[in-house]
Amino acid sequence: MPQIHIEYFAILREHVGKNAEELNTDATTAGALFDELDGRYNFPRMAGMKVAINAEFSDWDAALADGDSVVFIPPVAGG
Amino acid sequence: MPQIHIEYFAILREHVGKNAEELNTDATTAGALFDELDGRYNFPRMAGMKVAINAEFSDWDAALADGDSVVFIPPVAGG
Amino acid sequence: MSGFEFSQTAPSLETLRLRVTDRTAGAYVAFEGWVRDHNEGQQVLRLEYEAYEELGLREGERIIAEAAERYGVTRARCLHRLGELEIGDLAVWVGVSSAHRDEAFKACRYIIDEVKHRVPIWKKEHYVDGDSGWVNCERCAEKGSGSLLSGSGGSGFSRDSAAKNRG
Amino acid sequence: MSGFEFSQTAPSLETLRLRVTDRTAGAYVAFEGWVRDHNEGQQVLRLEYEAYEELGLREGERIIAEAAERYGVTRARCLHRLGELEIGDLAVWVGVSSAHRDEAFKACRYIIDEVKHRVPIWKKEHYVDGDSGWVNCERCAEKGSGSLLSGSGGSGFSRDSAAKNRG
Repeated sequence: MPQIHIEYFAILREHVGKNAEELNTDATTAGALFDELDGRYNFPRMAGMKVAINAEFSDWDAALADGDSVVFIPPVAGG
Repeated sequence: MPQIHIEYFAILREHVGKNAEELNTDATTAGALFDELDGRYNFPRMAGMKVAINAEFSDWDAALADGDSVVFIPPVAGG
Repeated sequence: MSGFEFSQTAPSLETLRLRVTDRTAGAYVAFEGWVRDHNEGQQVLRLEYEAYEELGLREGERIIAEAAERYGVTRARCLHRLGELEIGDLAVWVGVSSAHRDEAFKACRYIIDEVKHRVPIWKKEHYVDGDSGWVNCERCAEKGSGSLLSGSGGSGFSRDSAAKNRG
Repeated sequence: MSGFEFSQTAPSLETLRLRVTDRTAGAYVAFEGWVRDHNEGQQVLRLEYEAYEELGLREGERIIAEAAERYGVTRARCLHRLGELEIGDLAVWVGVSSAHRDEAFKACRYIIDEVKHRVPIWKKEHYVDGDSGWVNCERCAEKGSGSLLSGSGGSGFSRDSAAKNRG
């Protein structure tokens, strides 16, 4: 199974209780990976979540490859 | 004849060669006073000149009274 | 030269300003976001900023480049604080210089608007009453399961809300 | 408290900024006008500002008050330099603080636009080629009799142009 590196920030980091993890997964898209992890962690509900793959914003249906780094991005609040 | 105090700034001050003067005049409006002084000094040509009486912007046909202070205001260029 | 940066410490405003000065520039517009003592009806005590820095720097640089291209400004920069901030502290600074003022105002506004929407920065507010919350995330959570950090599923986003952002 | 002031000397930007800080303000927008090295195709060496200060202060205060009322900002101030300035010097500064950024941007823009149009300040530019001229006055004069300081009458403004401003 492909191995994916996942980093957590802000509300997700606090909820999951860690900054990052490695996951061997059958999920073939970012959205499927999210659903898998949501099943495990029961993420807090929020609208407007985005996702980045290898430090670039990405679509939820973008394909994942072995070694990819994925970050789920809760609604931002800079400034 | 009413005595009017006139102050000159910027291009008019340089043209007239003084900061201020007292003038006894029959001019009854700011516009008439300007024309009288233009006849004497031949002011440089410019559009958009304004006038202030007693440190407030005024109409050119505003009446003058003895002791008034008048300033002709060339186009401004602050900033 | 980097146009966008994060800083864990309070920057020198004079140093920031000097980075956008230029002999050909006649106008300078700066925006500063300050930590204010209230937000959405709550009394704020202090706050924390956290960023996904690698993506944040890339996105910040893109925003600066977009502003420079759209408005033809001379120089433009942005700095965003990270870490713990108190009331009155500078949270974000944008500085733009240009030949004339119209483009400096527009570019400065563009940069701060885009930074707030696009750069992955999160703000956790700590309130006078002892409560705290992640701005934007909290409001969304309230509409869902009611519990900020333990959505009970069903009414929240996961599949549905995530789907909104796909494509 | 005075919101508009003239200064014969270079001000401290930090002092100016501190005058508009406020715990309730989350946004700060500043505009600075700098002496740039060119204007209308001429290489500028230095310049002088002169003001009709009594009227200028009144008009400046009115502009600040208008901006505060229109946009509901927290604090707003403006300082304009007078006297001799070199390239890069600060000519005018506007600082506005408010709860949110939209009103701070709008009020800051309003103040500088109105100051430039309404406050009786004049600028004399000294050029690299040795020439000099009063900005705006010079351009108008060129359209008239052709000589900057000795309009020969007839084609210039006096009665006609003055009439435009009546009423």
